[in-house]
Amino acid sequence: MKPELLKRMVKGPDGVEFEVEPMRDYYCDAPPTVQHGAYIKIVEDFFNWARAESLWILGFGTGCGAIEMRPLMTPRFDAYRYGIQWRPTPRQANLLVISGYLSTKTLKRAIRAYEQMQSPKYVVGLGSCTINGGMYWDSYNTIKCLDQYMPVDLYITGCMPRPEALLAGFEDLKKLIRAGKAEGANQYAERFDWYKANQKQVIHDWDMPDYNW
Amino acid sequence: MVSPLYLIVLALAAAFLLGLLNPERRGRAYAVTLVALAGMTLISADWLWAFTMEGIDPVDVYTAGAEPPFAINLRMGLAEAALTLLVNLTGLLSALYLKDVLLAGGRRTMAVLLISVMALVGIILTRDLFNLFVFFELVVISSAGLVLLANDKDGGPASGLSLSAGFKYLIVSQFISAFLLLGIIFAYHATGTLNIDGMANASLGLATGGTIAFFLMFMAIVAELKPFPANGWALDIYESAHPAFSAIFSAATGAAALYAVDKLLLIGGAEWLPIATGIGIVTFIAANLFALPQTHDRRLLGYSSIAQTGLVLVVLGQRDLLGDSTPFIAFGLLISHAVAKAGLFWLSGLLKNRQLADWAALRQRPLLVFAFVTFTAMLTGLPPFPGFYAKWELVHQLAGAGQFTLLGLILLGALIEAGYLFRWFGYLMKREAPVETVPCTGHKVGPVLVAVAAGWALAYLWGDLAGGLFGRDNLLLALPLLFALSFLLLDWLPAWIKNSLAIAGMVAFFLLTWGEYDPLRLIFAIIFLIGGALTLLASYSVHGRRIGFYPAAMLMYAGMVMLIRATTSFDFFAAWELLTVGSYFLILRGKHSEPHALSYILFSLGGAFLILAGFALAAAGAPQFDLASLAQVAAPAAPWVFVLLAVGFMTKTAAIGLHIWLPGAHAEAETDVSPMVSGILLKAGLYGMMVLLLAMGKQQLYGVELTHVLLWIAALTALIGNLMAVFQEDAKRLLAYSSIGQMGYALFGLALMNHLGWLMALVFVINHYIYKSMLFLAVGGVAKRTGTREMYKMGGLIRLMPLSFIAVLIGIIAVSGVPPLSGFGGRWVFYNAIMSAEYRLPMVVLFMAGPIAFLYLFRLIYTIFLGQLKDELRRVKEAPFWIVLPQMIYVALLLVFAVVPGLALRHVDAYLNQFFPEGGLHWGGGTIISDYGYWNPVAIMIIVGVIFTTVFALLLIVNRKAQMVKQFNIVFSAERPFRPETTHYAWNFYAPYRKAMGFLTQPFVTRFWDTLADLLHTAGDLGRRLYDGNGQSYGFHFLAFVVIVFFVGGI
Amino acid sequence: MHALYDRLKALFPLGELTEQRANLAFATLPVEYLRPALLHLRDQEGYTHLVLLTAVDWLEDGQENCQFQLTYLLNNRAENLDIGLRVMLPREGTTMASIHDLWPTAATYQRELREMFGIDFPDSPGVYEEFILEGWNDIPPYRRDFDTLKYANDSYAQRAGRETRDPETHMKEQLYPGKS
Amino acid sequence: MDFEWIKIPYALLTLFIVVNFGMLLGAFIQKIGARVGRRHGIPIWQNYADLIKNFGLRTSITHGVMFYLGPVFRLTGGIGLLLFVPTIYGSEMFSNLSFSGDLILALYFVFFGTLGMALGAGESGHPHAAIGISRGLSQVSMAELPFALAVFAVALQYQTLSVTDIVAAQQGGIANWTLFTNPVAVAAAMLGFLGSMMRPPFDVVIAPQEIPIGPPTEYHSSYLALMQTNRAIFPIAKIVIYMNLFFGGAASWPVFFLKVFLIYMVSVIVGVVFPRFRVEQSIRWFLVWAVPLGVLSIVLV
Repeated sequence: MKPELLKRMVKGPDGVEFEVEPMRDYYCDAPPTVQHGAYIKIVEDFFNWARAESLWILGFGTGCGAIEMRPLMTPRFDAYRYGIQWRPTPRQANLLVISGYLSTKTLKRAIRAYEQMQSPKYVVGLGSCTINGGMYWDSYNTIKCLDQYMPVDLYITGCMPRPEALLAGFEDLKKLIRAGKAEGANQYAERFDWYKANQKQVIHDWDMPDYNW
Repeated sequence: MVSPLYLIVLALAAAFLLGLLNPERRGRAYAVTLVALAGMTLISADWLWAFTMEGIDPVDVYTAGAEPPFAINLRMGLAEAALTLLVNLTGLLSALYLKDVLLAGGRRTMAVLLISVMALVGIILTRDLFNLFVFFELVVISSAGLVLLANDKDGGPASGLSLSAGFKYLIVSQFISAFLLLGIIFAYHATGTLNIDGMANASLGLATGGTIAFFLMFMAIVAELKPFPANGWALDIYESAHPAFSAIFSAATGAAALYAVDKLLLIGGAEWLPIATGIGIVTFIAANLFALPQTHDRRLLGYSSIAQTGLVLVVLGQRDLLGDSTPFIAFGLLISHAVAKAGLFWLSGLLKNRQLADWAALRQRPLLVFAFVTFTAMLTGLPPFPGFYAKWELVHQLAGAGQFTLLGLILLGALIEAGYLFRWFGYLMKREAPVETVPCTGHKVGPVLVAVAAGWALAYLWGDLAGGLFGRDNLLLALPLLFALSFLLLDWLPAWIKNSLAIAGMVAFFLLTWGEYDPLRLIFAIIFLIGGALTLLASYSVHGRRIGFYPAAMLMYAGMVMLIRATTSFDFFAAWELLTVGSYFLILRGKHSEPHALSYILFSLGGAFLILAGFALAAAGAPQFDLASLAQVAAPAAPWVFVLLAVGFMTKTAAIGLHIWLPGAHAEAETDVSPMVSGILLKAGLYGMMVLLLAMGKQQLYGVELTHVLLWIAALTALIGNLMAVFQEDAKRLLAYSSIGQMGYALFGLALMNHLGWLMALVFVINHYIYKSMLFLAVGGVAKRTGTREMYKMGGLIRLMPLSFIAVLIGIIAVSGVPPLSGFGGRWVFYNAIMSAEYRLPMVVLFMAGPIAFLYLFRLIYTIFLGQLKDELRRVKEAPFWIVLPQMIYVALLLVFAVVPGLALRHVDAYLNQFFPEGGLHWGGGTIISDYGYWNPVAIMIIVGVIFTTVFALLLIVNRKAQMVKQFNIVFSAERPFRPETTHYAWNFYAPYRKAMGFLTQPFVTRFWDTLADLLHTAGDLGRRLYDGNGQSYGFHFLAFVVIVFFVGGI
Repeated sequence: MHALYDRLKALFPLGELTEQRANLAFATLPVEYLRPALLHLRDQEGYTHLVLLTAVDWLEDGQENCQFQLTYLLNNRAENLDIGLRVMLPREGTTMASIHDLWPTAATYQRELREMFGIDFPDSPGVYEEFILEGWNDIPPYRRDFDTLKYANDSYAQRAGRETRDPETHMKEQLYPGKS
Repeated sequence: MDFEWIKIPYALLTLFIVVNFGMLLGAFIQKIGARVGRRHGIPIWQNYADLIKNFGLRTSITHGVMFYLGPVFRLTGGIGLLLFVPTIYGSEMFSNLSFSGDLILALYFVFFGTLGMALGAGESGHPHAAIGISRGLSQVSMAELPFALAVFAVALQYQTLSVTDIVAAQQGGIANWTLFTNPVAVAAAMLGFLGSMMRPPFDVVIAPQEIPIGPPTEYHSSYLALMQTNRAIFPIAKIVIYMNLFFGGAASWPVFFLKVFLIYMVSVIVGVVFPRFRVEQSIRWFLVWAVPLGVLSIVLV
């Protein structure tokens, strides 16, 4: 545990000492819950259509695959025409693209970013490394199997997959969303303990609350 | 009637009697001395009673039973009676004070004291020149003896310092005696008489050698007044002698010598008056200047004594101009000086150490602090003491006669004097007090208290006299002032009782008088009285007795009430001074407010002197005038009157250039004082401006429209005030600078000189009172809880102090002028007002200032209440109930004023029609219509409310399940925040803005005033080096003085 | 390069010169001469820039007690010359004197070396803080005795069904089927 | 000029039209930008999808009361601003709620939403939010100045503060527009306009690469949806003021749509040409170029 997260005694302006426990006082400790869709199916379908047509990707390049996302914004591929945009903050993004290999150190950040996104939210694994470690299959610090740690809706294979493959993947994701099958966030909430156990198994210096709101 | 001769006889007899007594029976000798002095005091008092109450004529006593040329005659008149009473009383009290010394020194010391007092009485009574000389010699010898015999070591052997001082005194006295004797010989030769009246009749000046004879005599007697630069010896005496003796030396000797000069001037006639004036004013200025860098208390008092004597000499020198009022003025100044100086010297005897800062020890004794305050007020000529009346009269007469240079110099000197006296008072109140206690023996404190009582009695007497002379009511009988002073007597009560009394008193006074005000004044009356009472609610949060708070606060409120009730210039000015002094004491109460309170009182007094000069100029010789008749001031003087008064009032509204006192004063004041001095006190200056502008309207000076200049000043004030506020880290300082900006707006409205401009100023007056009081209270409450005023050390307090947050939120919305709160009313009126303004360019500056307010307002609320909560502040509680309660009332008031501004403004709008018939508002239903636009506050409030509620409801429905998170649950580029301190973006919040606009916030004004103060100090310090402590150089100074007067005076 | 080597040789007991390129050469010297040699190069010879400080684990070489090789690569900007000074250190309980006072950037390299090889540089600022790894709980991963495959298999869930092929044979198979 | 109940449905109608127009206009302008870059750009209905999606998100968090209320303030500010100004000249139906105040009300109500939003973003506790607000307020303090001066000049020119009267004075031909009768004021105002539209070169407030979108960093889900709605209304409400003051107002909806579009395009064209200014640079730019024009305009009137 980092020193700034340890319990400490502080003295208030009135001279009274009291304890501050950062993990309790500074972070919300509520677990995630399963969120149901709208009561009426047609409304939920409508929302799913909107969700599919408005994919906001978190601008977080976790590995080498990030370089393949950039061309999507250019005139050649122009992902915007498919309702895909990049957002700089996880709060406003719905889609986390794990672009390539994911070191354990980055995994911690990726988990944090994923948890800070609002549901429904989607994860796309990009390239072989996210699937089985790829060329890093024997590396001491990259994870081999992304879906152990967060619910992946879709993998796009290749090392690296080209932008066209990404576009195709996103189109497939849209189909999943429209069909109401992209419920990764709920899956994460349901199997929260399992995911956490997996995460904590590889992240040895766990220095954050279990769920990052 | 006992013959005045007995005054001398009694002293002589007692002195002889002492010689006969057994030297060991010291107690008995002391009793004889006291009886003799008491007897002399009684005789003088008896005479004074007879002159004042029974109105008898002056009496001449012929010693040898023959008429003057052949014998010595003594005269007892009103002046003599008063002066001998002063001398004898000082002697008696000093003798009491000197009890230990006299008992230790034995009968010889007592005899010398008696002789000294007797000689002073003789100087006053005698009408014979040679006799005068003899008495002077006696004074010199006895004084030197006293200096040697009675030093501050309580009866021990004379210290080296006082020994050398006494010796130097003797050296210089020989010069003086030689001059006097030579002069008398020549004069006798020229006129054949030694009698003063005889010589006056014989027109000495016309006789051969008469001029030189008089010159020699005059120089000698004037030298006894310790004029600059021939006064080094006197300072050494003040510094080293026993304080009780210094009291005599300053109060009694000074008075006697002045009277001697007065008598001598009878001989010299009118042609010598300018010389006396010149010597006097140079001495007054120089001595005050030299006193400025002093740190030794008695030496400072010495300088001050010399200065005061110089001032009286100026008055004597202007007797041809002042005429019948000379005694009133001269005595007013002299008596103030004598009583205060004697009192201060006696006080200094109670303290062990001689540095000014050591006087902090007095703080343990509130009564002695009160004594100090009384004496300081007497010396600086504050109401209701005699010096105030005298100064008023003097300035009016001088201005009436066109003596502007002299007037300016007198006021300058007085300001410097106030500077060092108040600085001293600041030390007394604020410096670290030594551990030792102040010994409070009865015989030492007694005289001090008598002096205090005398001071207040004289205040009453002079009020009465002035009332008789000029048909005024006695200031001391004014109800508000009496109410304020009564808190001095009630100061032993617990604070909450006094607070209730104060609130009840203010509300009651308002209820009694509210029918008497016109709508304009009514607004101010409500703010001062009801608003003041409201602010006082916050004072319930302070426990204990809170000594000194209520007299000061009530004095300020009394002054403000008297200000709006004043109809004559005199009442107005007196009220102005009272509120200034009261607020000064209030401001000084803050923990670190010493320098700020000092700069406040200096700027305020400087401003007050300008107002005084302005009134004097406008009065054109009359003792006072109706404020309304300011309008009739004739052309050449009028613009100058305008300038003087306007600058004077602007020191209170803190217009740019005169604003540097405000931030510190407001920020360092106590929590409940800040709203008083910001929300309420500033309005006094605006009220002054209103009175001035209503009466005088537009004035032109050298073809420049003065209201146009005001517009620029006001606009720049608004800009700089706002801009400075942006860069403050200290929340209260931020608010203080914001006040400067807001006052700029109000002043701008007034200077527009049209109907809506004035209405806008009033809207600002009301709004600023409400929201600035509220904000200061809220921020003060937060500062109280968090123990800091630095905003960046706070943060995230919204959940812990929700009510304070609401107050600040409402406050900043109102200040920024965003609809639907009341600030918008001000902006709307402003835009309508400038539509018909004659000048457009100043608006540019004001427009620039407007949006800047958003910067500091957001910073205020964000850095305190939003953002990240710090470790140490996690358990902070909401501000105390009594601080929150008035805030909530203010919130309600703001909302009410926002929805129905007509409640307050309608009547004022109608009232303004008589001054500005054009451009009034039309109040139709909810809509307010001007010539250019319209505005419906009710509709705005409802529409905004409905939209807000609807949107809010929508959000609530959609977002009902929102998860409440804690402060570190933020997206942090996928990292986590380190600590709240590193996550709260607050310090130097507007760094990029500083890059762009910071050049405008260079402290030019502060630098200017600092340089000025430095210059004065340096000048004083350089001049002081004249006094090198060498007896020879003192002798040389005297000769130089004579030569200078000889050539400069053109004799 | 040889001139420099000769000058240095006169002062320090240098090993033989390995010339990589015309302007890049390496030489080994005993640990105790490293600091004076670096100082000399920096102050007298104009090698003012520390290009890198890195380590090689010569575990497989089997030299007794002398299995970490540190390379201090210096650059002479004016003449475009690089020289690498090498020292050999024992593998167990390795400590080395810090040179962060000569080049402040060295502190960063040393932090990395401590984390990845376990070479200790006492006194180097922040040397015990985590640098790249977070919460590492095994022997330093760049040491040759660290079995990365075993570690990966122990720590991470491997996806079942993964096949490993030799790239060369696999590509031949793919591109020229049946010809191998 | 008094309240009647019928004004409420009329106002809602205006609101409806403007919201939709704003959504489409926003997308259309983005599309233009894309075409300049030879892209297809977003579908024209993209903003609707985004809005519905944000309303349809299932979770949200809140940092506190002010955070919750921030977007409410924001949207209230936008709707209020729109409704306080008459939209269509000469139409009683679309004069909205302008009976409650004149031009000054509109000018100051602009800040209502900004202030509330700043407070909400402030409570999120995110330093980027505070930095963004610090930049935004700094910049706006100078960008508003030329506009305020121009407004003053125009008010002086027509001797009224009523928007309707100002528009009325510009009727009867294009030559009567303030644009031609007082070009200096219009120039000053349009320079100020650039500064208030949050487009390059004056978009350092939200600087996406540097302080991820600044103030709204923490906003999401329905909060963001409210802000998007405001994003559709607010620029148009602001442009309506410009249109009424300087460009002769609009007497019918087609004219309205055209003029709003053209005025909007001014900032778009400038935006695609110029790179981003730092705060102090933009303040200096306004001080040197726009403010003197504003001063000149009030001197000349």
